[in-house]
Amino acid sequence: MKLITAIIKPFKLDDVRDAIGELGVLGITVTEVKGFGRQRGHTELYRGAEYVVDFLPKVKLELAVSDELLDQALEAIIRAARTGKIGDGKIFVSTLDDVIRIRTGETGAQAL
Amino acid sequence: MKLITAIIKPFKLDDVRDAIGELGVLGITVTEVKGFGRQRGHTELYRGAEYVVDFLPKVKLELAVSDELLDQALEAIIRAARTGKIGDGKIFVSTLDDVIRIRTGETGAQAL
Amino acid sequence: MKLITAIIKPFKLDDVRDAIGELGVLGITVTEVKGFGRQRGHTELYRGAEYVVDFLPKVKLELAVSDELLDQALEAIIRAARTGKIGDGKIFVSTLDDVIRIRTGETGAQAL
Amino acid sequence: MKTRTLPLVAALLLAPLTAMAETAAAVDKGDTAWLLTSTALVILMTIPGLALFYGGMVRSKNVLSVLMQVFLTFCVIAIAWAVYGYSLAFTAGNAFVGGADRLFMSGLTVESIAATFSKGVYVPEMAYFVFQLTFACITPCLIVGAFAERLKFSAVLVFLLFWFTFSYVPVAHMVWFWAGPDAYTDAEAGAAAGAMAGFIFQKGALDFAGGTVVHINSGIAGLVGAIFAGRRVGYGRAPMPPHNLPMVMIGASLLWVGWFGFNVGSNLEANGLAAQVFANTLLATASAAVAWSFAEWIWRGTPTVLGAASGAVAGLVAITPACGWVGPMGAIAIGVIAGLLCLAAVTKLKARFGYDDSLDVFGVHCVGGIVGSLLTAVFCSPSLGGTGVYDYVANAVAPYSIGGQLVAQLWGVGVTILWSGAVSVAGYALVRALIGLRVSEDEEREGLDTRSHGESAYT
Amino acid sequence: MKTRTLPLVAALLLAPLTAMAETAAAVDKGDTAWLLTSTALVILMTIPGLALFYGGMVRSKNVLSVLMQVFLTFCVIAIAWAVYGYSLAFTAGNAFVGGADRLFMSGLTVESIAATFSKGVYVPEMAYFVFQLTFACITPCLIVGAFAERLKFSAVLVFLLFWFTFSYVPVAHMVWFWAGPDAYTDAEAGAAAGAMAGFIFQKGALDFAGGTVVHINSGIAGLVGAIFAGRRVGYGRAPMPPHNLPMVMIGASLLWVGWFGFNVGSNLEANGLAAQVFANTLLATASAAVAWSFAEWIWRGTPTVLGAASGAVAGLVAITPACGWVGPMGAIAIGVIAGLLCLAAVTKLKARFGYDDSLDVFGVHCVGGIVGSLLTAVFCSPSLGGTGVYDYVANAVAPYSIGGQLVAQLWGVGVTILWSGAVSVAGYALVRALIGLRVSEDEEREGLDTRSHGESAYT
Amino acid sequence: MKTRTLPLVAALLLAPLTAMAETAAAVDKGDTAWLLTSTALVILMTIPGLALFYGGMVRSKNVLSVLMQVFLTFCVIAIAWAVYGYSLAFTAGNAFVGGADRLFMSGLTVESIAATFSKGVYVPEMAYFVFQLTFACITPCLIVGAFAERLKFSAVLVFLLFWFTFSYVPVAHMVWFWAGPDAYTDAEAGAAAGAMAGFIFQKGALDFAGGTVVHINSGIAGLVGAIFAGRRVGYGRAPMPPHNLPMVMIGASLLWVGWFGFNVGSNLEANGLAAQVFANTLLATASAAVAWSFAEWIWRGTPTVLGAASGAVAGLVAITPACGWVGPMGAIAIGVIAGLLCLAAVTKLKARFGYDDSLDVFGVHCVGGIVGSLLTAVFCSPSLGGTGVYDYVANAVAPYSIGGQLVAQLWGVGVTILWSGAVSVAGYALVRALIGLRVSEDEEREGLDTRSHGESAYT
Ligand SMILES: Nc1ncnc2c1ncn2[C@@H]1O[C@H](COP(=O)(O)OP(=O)(O)O)[C@@H](O)[C@H]1O
Ligand SMILES: Nc1ncnc2c1ncn2[C@@H]1O[C@H](COP(=O)(O)OP(=O)(O)O)[C@@H](O)[C@H]1O
Ligand SMILES: Nc1ncnc2c1ncn2[C@@H]1O[C@H](COP(=O)(O)OP(=O)(O)O)[C@@H](O)[C@H]1O
Repeated sequence: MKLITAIIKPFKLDDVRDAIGELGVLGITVTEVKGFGRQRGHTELYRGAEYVVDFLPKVKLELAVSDELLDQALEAIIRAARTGKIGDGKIFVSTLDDVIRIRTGETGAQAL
Repeated sequence: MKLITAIIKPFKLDDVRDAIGELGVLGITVTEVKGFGRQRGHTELYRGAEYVVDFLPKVKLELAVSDELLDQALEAIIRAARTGKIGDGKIFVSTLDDVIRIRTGETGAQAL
Repeated sequence: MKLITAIIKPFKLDDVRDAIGELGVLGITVTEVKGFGRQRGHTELYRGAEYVVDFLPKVKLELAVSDELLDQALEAIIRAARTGKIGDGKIFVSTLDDVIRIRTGETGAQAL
Repeated sequence: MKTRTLPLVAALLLAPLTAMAETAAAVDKGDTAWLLTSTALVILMTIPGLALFYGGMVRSKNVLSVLMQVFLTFCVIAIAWAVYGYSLAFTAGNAFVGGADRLFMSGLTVESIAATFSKGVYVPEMAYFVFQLTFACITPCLIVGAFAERLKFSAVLVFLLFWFTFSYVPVAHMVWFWAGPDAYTDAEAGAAAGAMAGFIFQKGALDFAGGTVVHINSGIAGLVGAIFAGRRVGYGRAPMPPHNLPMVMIGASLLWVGWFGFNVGSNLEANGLAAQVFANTLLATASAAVAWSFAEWIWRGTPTVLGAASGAVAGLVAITPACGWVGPMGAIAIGVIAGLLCLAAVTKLKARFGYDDSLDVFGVHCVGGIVGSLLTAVFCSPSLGGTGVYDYVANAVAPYSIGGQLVAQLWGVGVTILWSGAVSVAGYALVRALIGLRVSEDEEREGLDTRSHGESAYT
Repeated sequence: MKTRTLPLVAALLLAPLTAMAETAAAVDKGDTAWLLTSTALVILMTIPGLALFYGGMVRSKNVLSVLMQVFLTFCVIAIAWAVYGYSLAFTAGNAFVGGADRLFMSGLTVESIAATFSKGVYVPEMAYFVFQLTFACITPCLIVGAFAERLKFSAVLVFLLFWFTFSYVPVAHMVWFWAGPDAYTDAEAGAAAGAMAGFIFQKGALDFAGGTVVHINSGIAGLVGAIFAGRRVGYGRAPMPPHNLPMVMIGASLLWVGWFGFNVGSNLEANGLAAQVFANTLLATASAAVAWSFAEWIWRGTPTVLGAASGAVAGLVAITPACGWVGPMGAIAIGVIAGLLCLAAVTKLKARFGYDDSLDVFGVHCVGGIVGSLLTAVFCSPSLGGTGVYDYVANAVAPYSIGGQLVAQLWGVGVTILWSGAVSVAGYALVRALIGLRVSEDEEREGLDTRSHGESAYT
Repeated sequence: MKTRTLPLVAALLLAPLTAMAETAAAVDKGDTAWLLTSTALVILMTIPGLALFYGGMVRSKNVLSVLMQVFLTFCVIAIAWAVYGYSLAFTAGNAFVGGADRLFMSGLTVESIAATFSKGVYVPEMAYFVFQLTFACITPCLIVGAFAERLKFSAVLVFLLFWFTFSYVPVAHMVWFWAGPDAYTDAEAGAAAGAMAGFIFQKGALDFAGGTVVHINSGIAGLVGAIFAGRRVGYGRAPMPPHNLPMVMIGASLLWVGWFGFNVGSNLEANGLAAQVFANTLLATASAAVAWSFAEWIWRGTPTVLGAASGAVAGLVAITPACGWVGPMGAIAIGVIAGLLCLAAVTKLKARFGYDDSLDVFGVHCVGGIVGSLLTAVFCSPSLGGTGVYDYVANAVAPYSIGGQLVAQLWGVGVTILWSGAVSVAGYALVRALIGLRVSEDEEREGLDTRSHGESAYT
């Protein structure tokens, strides 16, 4: 099983969820994060003090998928999240040793 | 060493912390996340507009454990987090190449 | 490629970002988390009720780096984040199977 | 005021509270301006004041439910007050409840006038009506804090309407209804007038702005409610800290500001005594906030914002019955005592008996109200800087006895506790039978906001 | 009021609104105190009241932009009112616009006095000036809600200044400008006085505190703005829930509290009628909040906080034109009807036509204003508990016809809709051509706060 | 006012401020109503107004500490005012401090009356006492902003009580204490009366509502405090943005609304001049908010909410000394100038000298106060639309010289700066020696809320 971690633009969340929903992936975990990258932030001014804010709001999706679904899931995410503009984000893929569903105790692909 | 990532119901956090505390695991990192899964959300209504909220508040625990402690830790988490109702959450297990304690520079199991 | 996950004290974030920026690492993803560890929390009192708050605010950094940069990056983080006091935090290193840049579809080290 | 009997006919001839016969010239626009201002202030005190004070103290998943309970209770009771509450509380009837003269506000016009506490001085009755409306509205809202975070919204509304009808209205009549000063022309007329006043008024109990009617009354209903409702899921195990203390602080501040309308407006006139009521209200509150938070500082190590805010409210509650009868130094003393005793009630008493009065309605309002009501008897004494009690027949301050007054105050406190307690037990039992009191455990865990109201407070 | 012609000379001799000749003794300090209090209340209603009500309803990335639009519009219009607005609205001119007498407040001193609605009773003109200023300031601010979350800040300011000048000022003159009661000494003088009043006033339309001038006027401008601006990016697809409902509730509560200044202050005197206006404002609002949220409860399953708050505002809007003419039971009826109709407008009408009136300025203010204006004709009737219309020549209440008054009200509603609609179309078109209305899609997605104002609301 | 000597006996015979001899009939209830309303407004301005304005500007880990410092300072000073402050400030003594007549409010009853600025017009002294109390309370609270986010709570309380005693009280006496207008029966009596007035009053300095007493006084104490305290850990390197700008905006709005009590209440009467003070306060503030934010827009690219709020406060500060002496167009000019100069102070001056005045108490209050005090001399001139200065002996406006008045104003500004500066240096040094000023670096990093108060603002 693989864990897909995708950092995307917040307003793309619904599109991405729909896209992977179509594949039959039933679970996603979402975290609000701040991203620092090539995309430039903005300047904020509070009375005399000027701050460059280069941490931009991003959304991190984590989804565990079976090895077979991996490519389709990646494709779906890329398709749905891409705007073509800088800051679209990154996807990381790593290997999971195991997955357990707490409710039933099922493990492995069963638990997804 | 293994990294255990558990997505649980927020009100179970204290129980789970106590359960793994008893095993002698000394560190946990907790993130507030939103989960999308089999558990149904609710509908919100703002004047004319109706939204289905299917991202539910969950808590993500990350804890790095030595290989020996893995099974005990998993068991403890499952026991403490289970309500038996849909939405109890998932546990992911993955392998850590290394762990470092910043304060001392210790690495590996020492650093846990 | 490796994924470095560092849990640090919040006020060290800017220092760490600068330190890894100097290495040419161009992306970081930051999450606000709560950490439970050796560092003691504080007690809060609300009228009659007393609560021990032992989850402390921490910041979690995730950065994907090429294998070559790993050591330098770790060193830089440790240097910048260390105060020598308990609670400085942990670094976890794990292996990434793949990295994809959503905007371009590039994969592997290209995508970093 | 002594009470003697008088032929019923004569009693009915006395125009209770409103005296159409008086010329409109007796109405001073300065008084009216202040009374309208006070009315607006009491509203500010309730919405958003009380709503925020309570809303900030609950967990974020329940903040909307508390805001909604306060807001809609205010609205529903306002209408009930116009339809029947005012008439049953503030027209002549018997010693326990008024009559039907003002049902649906009939006969209440822009010309109607109501008595003040000075002979020959009147205010528009419509202003008196709407000022009293705000008291009637805030009192049930206070109770909401006791059973917060676990009751069905429908149960809350139904219970509070029931309680308003059978406890607030009669207690207000018992404590505050009288014939007005102009009825006290001589000893006999005074006795007749006295006889038609409310039961507790006849006992001579003093309650300038609502220590019994508002605070003891609601505080008891809160205690009974906390017991009937049972504890919140996780109470005592899971932390339940206030989700937004700045919101609590805004609420406490607006309560304080609005309370000047509450207490000073109760004087009905914009005169020197009004200013003294203002000063008393300010000084007692400041002292109580200092007392509570310094006591925490000494005993617990840190002075807390919640403590300062709670102390302020405790002081406000305690000075409410006393504010028109005591001097500023008496007000400071009342504030300090109330701050310390309410702190003790909230920490020791609650822990001891284990009821879950979520936001300490009993510990602050009932205890503070009792403390204030009894201390009124002490600091009202001219020997302690108080005003004493005015004898409208003699047109002078009457000889004063602290002990005697204390007995009168105990009548007020005791009757209110029993009456409100009984009505509350009946009310909760009824609602429990009809609708059920609590939401499901699942809903309580998820929070009342999303499930009872279909909304999230913050996104 | 009947309208006959009179030689222009005579008309000019009548001192419109201000009558220096009267002695200062005619000014009661109680009235002045209340008028100043009311003015402060209307400011409270706008900042922070309206700002929070609106700010809480938008997404967190745009809350500062809304606060800023309300705050700076208030400031800019205040200055414009002092420079030319007051003069053009409240001095004698023609039936559509006033004159230049008070440009830059010239001639307006601490001695100047302004008429009330009672013969021989005056208030300091400076107090009248500043009270009316607050009306002039809040009205453009109301419009902000219709095109929230997408317009350029400069476009907002320029449009609102334009609209204030060409719609608010003339409509205020048309509805409210008259010679004051003392001009109505006899039939002929009355006719002369009538002839110099504003156009809608001459038609006999009643608008006690701004149903037409403030609410229909701004509501139409909002609708036109929502259409001109187009829908927000993602409208209908992405959820756009209020980011902070407690903030909405604070805002609604402060609107309510402040509205007592708005409505009751419009009476200009602190008398029995003022108290009745107060009671009406309270009861209509409470009823509308109950009606809206209970309707939601029945039809949608849950009573919402946003619904209760929206209902309260709908009730406030609807009682605004009526508050000085109807009885308390009429006020309750108006509240219930307005609550239900505004709910329908906001859910059905908006969905049907698909315009994106972000915060329902049209659905609440315009619809509520129309409902209130028309129902004024109904419940003003003495047969339904209303006051009827006073005939200052006969010095008595005139015979009343609901049908006749309804026609007058329709004149007020119709003229306001057309006038404000036309000015709005011109204004938005002009601003679109000169500056452009909307921010870039990128900026809209990121949020106006960081890009238009360089700040984040919460950190 | 000229100052000549007079036998001490005669001076003492003049009843300073309070004149029991006058009949109560001289007290108008309209004035009392407005004064009570004003007092409530000044409280609203402090809690929650100022508390929120400051609380929103700090980081979320310190918001409770700021709320607590403001809230408890308010409470402590209120008690100190009742115990000795009022007596030392507002009874006859020497030119620098008052006497012991009113210690513990002795002799201050519901019958006592205090002079206004009109001959023969009085208000209840109790109302005057409590109105002035609110001034005494808010002034130390203002200082809190200068050393926010780093001081020990105990150090804050002790310093502010010290500063209140040795700076606020005497400066208030020096600027505002006089014998009241009725003492100025003829030239000789006028001279005698003048001689018993406060030192700065005798110099002829004008300060209608507290430009010197409140703003310059606290602003200097803030600057000294910022220097004594040293910079916050991370100042200049780590970003320290306001954690909640909507909270800042609520605070600024409530400051504005409450300031009408502050400025207009200072007129003590509800008359035409009161209305003008109201208009001035509104227009200067609006102008300053526009000036500050438009200047930012031009120079920095975006108009900010913090800028608009700061500008509003700068305008409020600057109009405070002037509001009863200038015309509305003068008020607009003062607002624009103050908005721009305070912006410059806050951005340039602070950067230049590198002190860490956390919330710009010096830049806004001291600079704004100086600008306002000096411009009072300019726009008070009848030739520029001002009222000039009234000569109570001649019972007419005196001939006016801008230059002469400017010298008087400089006396007021200069003496206040020196006096408050000296007291502040002594106070901070003392507290540093006794208690220590700053919390530990660890506590500062973690935040004062959890460590000094044992609470978290938001959960
Ligand atoms: N090496 C990295 N490690 C972790 N997160 C990264 C890395 N590079 C980029 N990110 C995340 O991806 C987001 C987008 O990256 P950015 O460089 O701005 O644009 P792009 O994805 O178009 O290259 C960043 O805001 C950050 O959250
Ligand atoms: N494949 C997955 N990848 C990542 N997170 C998942 C996945 N499946 C479930 N989750 C997380 O677990 C939570 C619970 O899952 P859900 O399907 O609702 O119930 P259950 O755990 O009982 O099967 C989800 O809200 C989501 O946060
Ligand atoms: N085994 C672990 N798994 C996950 N997170 C950990 C673990 N141990 C520590 N942490 C994280 O590191 C933080 C610091 O750890 P702590 O024990 O307080 O001090 P130190 O890093 O100095 O040993 C904790 O707050 C927690 O977030």
